Amino acid sequence: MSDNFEPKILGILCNWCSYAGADLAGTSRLKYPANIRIVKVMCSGRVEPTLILKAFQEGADGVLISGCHPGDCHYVDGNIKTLRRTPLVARLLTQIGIEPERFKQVWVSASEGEKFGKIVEQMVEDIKKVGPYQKKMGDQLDVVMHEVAASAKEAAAAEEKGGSNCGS
Amino acid sequence: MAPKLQLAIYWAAACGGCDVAILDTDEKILNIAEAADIVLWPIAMDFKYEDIYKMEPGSIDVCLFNGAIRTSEQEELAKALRARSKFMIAFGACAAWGGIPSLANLTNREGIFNTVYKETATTINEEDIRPDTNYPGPEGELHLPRIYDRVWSLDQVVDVDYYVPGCPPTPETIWTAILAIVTGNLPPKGTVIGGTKSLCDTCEREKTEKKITQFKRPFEIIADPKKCLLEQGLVCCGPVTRDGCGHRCTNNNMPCRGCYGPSEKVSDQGAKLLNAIASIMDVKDEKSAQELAATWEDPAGTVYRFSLAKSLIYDYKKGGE
Amino acid sequence: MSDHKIGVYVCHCGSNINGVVNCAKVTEEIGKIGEVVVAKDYKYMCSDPGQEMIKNDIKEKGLDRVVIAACSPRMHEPTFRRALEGAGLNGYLLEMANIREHVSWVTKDKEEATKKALSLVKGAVKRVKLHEPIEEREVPVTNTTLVLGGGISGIQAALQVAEAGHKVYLIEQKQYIGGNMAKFDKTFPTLDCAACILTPKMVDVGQSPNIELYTSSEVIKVDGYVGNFTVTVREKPRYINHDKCTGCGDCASACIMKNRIPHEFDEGLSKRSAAYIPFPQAVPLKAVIDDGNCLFLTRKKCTLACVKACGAKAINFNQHETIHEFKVGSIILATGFDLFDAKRAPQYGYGRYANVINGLQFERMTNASGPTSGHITLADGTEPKSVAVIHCVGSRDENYNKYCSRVCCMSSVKFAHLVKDHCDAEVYEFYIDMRTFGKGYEEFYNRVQEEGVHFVRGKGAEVAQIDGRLVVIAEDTLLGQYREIPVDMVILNTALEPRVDAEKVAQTLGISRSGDGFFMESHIKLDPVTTTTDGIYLAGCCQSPKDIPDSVAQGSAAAAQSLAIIATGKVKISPISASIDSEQCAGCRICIGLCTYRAIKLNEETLRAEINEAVCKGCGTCAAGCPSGAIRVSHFNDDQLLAQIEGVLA
Amino acid sequence: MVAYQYYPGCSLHASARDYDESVRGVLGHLAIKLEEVPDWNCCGATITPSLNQLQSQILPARNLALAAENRGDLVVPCNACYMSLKKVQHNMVKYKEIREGVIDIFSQAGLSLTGMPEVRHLLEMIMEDVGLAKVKEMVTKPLKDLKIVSYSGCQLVRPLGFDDPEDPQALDQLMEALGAKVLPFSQKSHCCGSSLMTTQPELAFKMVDSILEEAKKVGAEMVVVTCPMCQLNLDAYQGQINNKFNRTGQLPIIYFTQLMGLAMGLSKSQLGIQRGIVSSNKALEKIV
Amino acid sequence: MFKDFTSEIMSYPGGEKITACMQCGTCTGSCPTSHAMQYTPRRLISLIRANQRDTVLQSLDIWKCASCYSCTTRCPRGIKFTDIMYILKNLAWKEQSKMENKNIAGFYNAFQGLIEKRGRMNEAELIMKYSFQTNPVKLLEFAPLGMKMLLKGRAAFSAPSVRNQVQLQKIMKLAQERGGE
Repeated sequence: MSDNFEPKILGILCNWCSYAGADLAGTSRLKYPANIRIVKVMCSGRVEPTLILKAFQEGADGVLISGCHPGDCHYVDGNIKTLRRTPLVARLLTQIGIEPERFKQVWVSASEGEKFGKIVEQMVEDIKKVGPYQKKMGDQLDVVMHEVAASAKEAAAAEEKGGSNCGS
Repeated sequence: MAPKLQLAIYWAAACGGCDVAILDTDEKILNIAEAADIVLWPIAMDFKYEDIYKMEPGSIDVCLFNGAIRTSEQEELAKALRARSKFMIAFGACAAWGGIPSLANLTNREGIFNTVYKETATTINEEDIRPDTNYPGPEGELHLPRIYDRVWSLDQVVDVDYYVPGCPPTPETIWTAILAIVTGNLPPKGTVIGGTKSLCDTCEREKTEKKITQFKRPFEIIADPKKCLLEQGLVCCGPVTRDGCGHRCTNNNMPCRGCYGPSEKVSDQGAKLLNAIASIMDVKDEKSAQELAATWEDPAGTVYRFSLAKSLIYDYKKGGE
Repeated sequence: MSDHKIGVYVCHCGSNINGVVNCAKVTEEIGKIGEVVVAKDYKYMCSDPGQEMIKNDIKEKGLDRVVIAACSPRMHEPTFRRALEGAGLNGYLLEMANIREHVSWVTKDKEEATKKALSLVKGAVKRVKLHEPIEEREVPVTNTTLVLGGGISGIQAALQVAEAGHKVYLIEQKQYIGGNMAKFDKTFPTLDCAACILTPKMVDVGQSPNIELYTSSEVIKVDGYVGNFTVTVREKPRYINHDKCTGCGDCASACIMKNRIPHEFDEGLSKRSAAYIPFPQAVPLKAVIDDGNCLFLTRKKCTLACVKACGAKAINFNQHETIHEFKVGSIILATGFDLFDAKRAPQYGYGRYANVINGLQFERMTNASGPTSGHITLADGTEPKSVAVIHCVGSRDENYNKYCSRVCCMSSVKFAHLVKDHCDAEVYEFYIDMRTFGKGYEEFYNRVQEEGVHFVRGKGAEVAQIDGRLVVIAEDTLLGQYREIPVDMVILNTALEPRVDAEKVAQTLGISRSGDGFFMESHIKLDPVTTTTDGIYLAGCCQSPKDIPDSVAQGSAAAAQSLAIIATGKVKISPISASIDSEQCAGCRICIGLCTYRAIKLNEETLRAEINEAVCKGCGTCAAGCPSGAIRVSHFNDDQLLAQIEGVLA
Repeated sequence: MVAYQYYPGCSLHASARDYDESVRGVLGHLAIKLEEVPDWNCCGATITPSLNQLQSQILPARNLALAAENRGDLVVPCNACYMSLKKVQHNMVKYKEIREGVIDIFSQAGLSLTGMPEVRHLLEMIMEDVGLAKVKEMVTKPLKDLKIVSYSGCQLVRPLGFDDPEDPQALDQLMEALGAKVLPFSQKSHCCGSSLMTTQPELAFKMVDSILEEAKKVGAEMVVVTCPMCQLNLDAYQGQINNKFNRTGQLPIIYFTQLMGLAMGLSKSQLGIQRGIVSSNKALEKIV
Repeated sequence: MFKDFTSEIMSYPGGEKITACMQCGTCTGSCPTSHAMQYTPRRLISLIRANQRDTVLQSLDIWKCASCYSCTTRCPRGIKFTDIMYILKNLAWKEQSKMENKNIAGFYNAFQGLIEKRGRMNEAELIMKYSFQTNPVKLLEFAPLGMKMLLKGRAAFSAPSVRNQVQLQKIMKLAQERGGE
């Protein structure tokens, strides 16, 4: 793993608890790695796998979802839906080839600034062990083959030679 | 008489089911034959590559392209036919979303070769011989298509005009497509021939309260034909799948498997379905959520059975950003 | 889609942001993005000139979208929304990038911080393009208020709202109001007698036409939102008919359980009967029957001496709990504190040695209507010759509560004075720091010093019993010597802790608690009385330990907040809510079970789900669960979030 | 037959032979097999930590390395050994410097720390695994109205002990289960002076004196201990202490396992009761 | 090599929280031998923080710690003062050439000598070695107790030792060198 690899992590935080917790880490001037980019949602129940897969499609190396502790949800039980979804979402991601270290769902309350900083630190460390996320675009050879056969001109040239070689 | 429709039908990483489906239009096949000249149909008529390369650009009116893109040959043919067809139609789930072949994206070329040429018990392959793109045969240098690292859907390789969903598409869907082309009143580009809503809209099964206490596989229970299958613990892809198939499966007491692809507003069929089903699991704490989730045998395989290639993390243009 | 005209403003926030994030560079980079027509950085965006700059740009340059990279939206989003509206632009066409709390304050490396800030602003720009104007939703405000907790701050809040002419429901868990203050004898620094200053207020509560007092009651459910709460309250039976009972106390003297049940009000120093009057100045001054100890209620066999003794025939054993539902505009939490149980620190001998008591027990002892009618006595009835007061028992301590309970220093000095006053004993006070923070407090401390109290600067480490005498072991840190000081009585000034049911109350009301377990305010410095849930306010020790003046001040402040929304008659509520596109909804009913507010119903004719946008709170859980993608949440729909994700990862 | 790994510690082979005898007697009676850790070494108690921190971690760590993997928990009868073994496990998790130091040194001496057993004091094992119900069941001769105070000592409960550091309850409950009358005692977990008794006796005498005086004052006939160091300090110097502080009367200091043995019908000699310096015969007349 | 005595103490496991001390004196109040100390535990911390290294390391008080962990348990700031006392003794033992109190030095040398060689301890042998190292008359003081222990069978004269002395001596030497840097 190249040692200066700095993972890009998307954090989706619920407004009432985790976003406020991250704010508290700020007001307490706690330092934690700058790898995480935070997006706010009103409740962790608003998060769905489409947002997570989009993050990986855009090249994120990890996604962190954080909501209120069960029982503290501002919308009574929005986070209970998150709690139901997480095991299945985690399994889906693993099945489609995303290492477990790249996805974490945690509970951070508005008073747990320090805990939030530690979670980010730990996640950056774990992802560094696993390395950068490889976009699922097939290996380079596939791309080369594509250029070779791509241009219509190319196909036409094959025609003059009276027969194509269908493949390099 | 108006010049006959020049119709090409090609099959890439496919099972031939779509071609057979075209015959399923029974007597309507005659109308098709009457309305169109089939200029290319590898399953039915022999052809050589030169025959395709001789065709003038645009000489094919409609190309019904079924099957996903797995090898370089399939990519080349897709590009060649695209260059020569006015309308390119992704015919069937494989061409449209990668279909069942794209489940191979759960692994890669090396994984597949290891399984096929090394690990299976009956394989003896000391020199670890693997397929390669050229082979110095007695007749001279032989070229074989390269097997790509992943499976692509048709629209990830070439520009596609219409999509005919289904595995295979039903005769009605095929006939609707052909009619639209023949009569010339074509829907806007990119339309998926079928309904816009999910199957639940037209499903007569009785719906009460969506709550899952246990995941079941189709062979584990005899479902009550009157009641919603999802409410009986069967993973039915109906809520996220576009209608238009005439409920072939649910009318035969089997849960929908999603072959008509995502409904209009859904960008990632698997992700949406998984989240919907997980949300109605009847659990309140983390431990029981884990336990219940574990009873669902193969989430990815079920929710992405026909559309893994179009899952967001695979949805790229081949070779492009 | 026609191009947008986006204005991006990067705030320095003095040096808070610009000290770490290179605001100029971020501004320059973001200016290069298409559709960004204005990109400026400025020292204080939230200041008037800052806001003026935005307004002018909107007017002159025709901006239709604004991104402000500054502090947390939880801090100044309302401010900047008002600025946009001031310039005629809908307040929701704004997106804030949090580059202070989430970037500059938490990142050391400047280069990394600038890179992170830039990506957050890019995300904000991509998101703001997809923002749609949203009209603030205004709802009428019910002009009633619910005050939970009848201690001094609850009483103050209730009286103030009532005197302004509005109805108050005062809900008190115990059988009487007055809270912990009712137990005190004197108060510092003026040595006013607690009863003299509290009783009139309690009587006012009892007699106020606008206050409905419910004792022995607790809130079990809260629905609705600011201006339109529905609060369900369970009132436990008192088995006494309030209208008939005259508060004469005959039932108490007749009861066969007389002097057998430890009296909570006297902190266990006296015994009472099952039917009893809490204390002489109690409001309501009515008897109550303790269903935990009354023989008739527990084992159905008793001579019912109380019924015979009650002239007013007020006792009614088949009273049962009643459930009330109140429609209120706002809720004021004033639930007070519990004392730290000194048994959790066995080294102080509380509960093992007779004459080791806590602060409230001493208060009861010095109270004229208390168990010892004001005499400070040892267990054997004699007067102590020497008394020790130990500060910080359970406070400022990693093993128990890290925080300082603020009031114990002054109450300890008061105890010392009272001991000197009542029985002229030697008094030793063991303290770490003497915190005399209030008006007149230092002067009071000075006066008590001159009364000859020994102030030992060193925390009491242990209370032992040597040769039958209590000994306080501590280090006199100013002497640097280990000392063992024999005394007759030890008063432990224990920490003020959150109520034992604080977690349940917080969850019932949907508010969060800070690390120390007290209810969490919106902002610890600028907004200590409101919570992040609009319409729910805090007052007194339930927010953190404080003395009576501060509790009263917060009671008034909370009352002012309630009166403010009552006065305006309407209040803006979060306009964010979900809506269903019936064209796309297939009636699969998955969303219906997901809404805890039951805002989604199935339309029987169309067999489509429909959302009642007035009830919907905008959490978005249904949108994430809808398999057809038919549900859209305003301001948090898929396109906006996906765009922001794309932007922050670019 | 339940088996535990057993770390006796140096004193149980010499000055605390009676403790060793009573431990083997009682546990044998309870059908519990003890497998002594092969080639165990001294834990360094409070002496080695005063001289070299790393050495003070090496000594107990070697015993943990020698203890077999998954052969059951490691039971320790002496408070000081129990604390040093638990402390090294705790330190190796908490402090990287110690973890690496010990592992590096052990690698050069063929010792490996994978699969360390859980360290438990003998009293902890009896209370949690055997349980009070089983103990009551095995009592044939209850110690009727034998008035005792229970002295857990300091390192059993601090800093990582299994009971309340200020007011431990386990020993009280066990003695009540045996039928003894447990008197209130505030110095249950005060210190007996340990090695100060040898180097600076005047300090240790004062500590032992305040413990014995409170025991006498509350009317105890015996002091029950769980550690050989405490037993020796309380038992062996009562004469000198009485002279120094002109006190009268002496109190027998007895191991909790000895009283358990008596209550379960074992003989005094089996339990080494006569080895106590201050004789306990008079106090035990009522029982045996 | 350390900025000051405080950061030196903080560099050792157990010393990390010393700067949190608010000088409340609970440690002294909880310490069973602080009555006999010129520099009470609290005062030692303030001396450390005042950088008076020699005063601390040469004081006899650090050797009066019975290691009962009462100060560690009760410290409101969570400072592990017992571990700090051990650190101070380690430094004093390593650096102080002469130690006024013969008793203490003699006892620790005797104990350490036996442990480093044979890995196990026999009290009787320890007392004898300790007496020879300090002053033989001590043997007479211990004699009565020794006799009683002998009569009660609580004194063994075997020289107990671990079997694998080589291994033990090696690891103790390695620890000595490693600890010594």
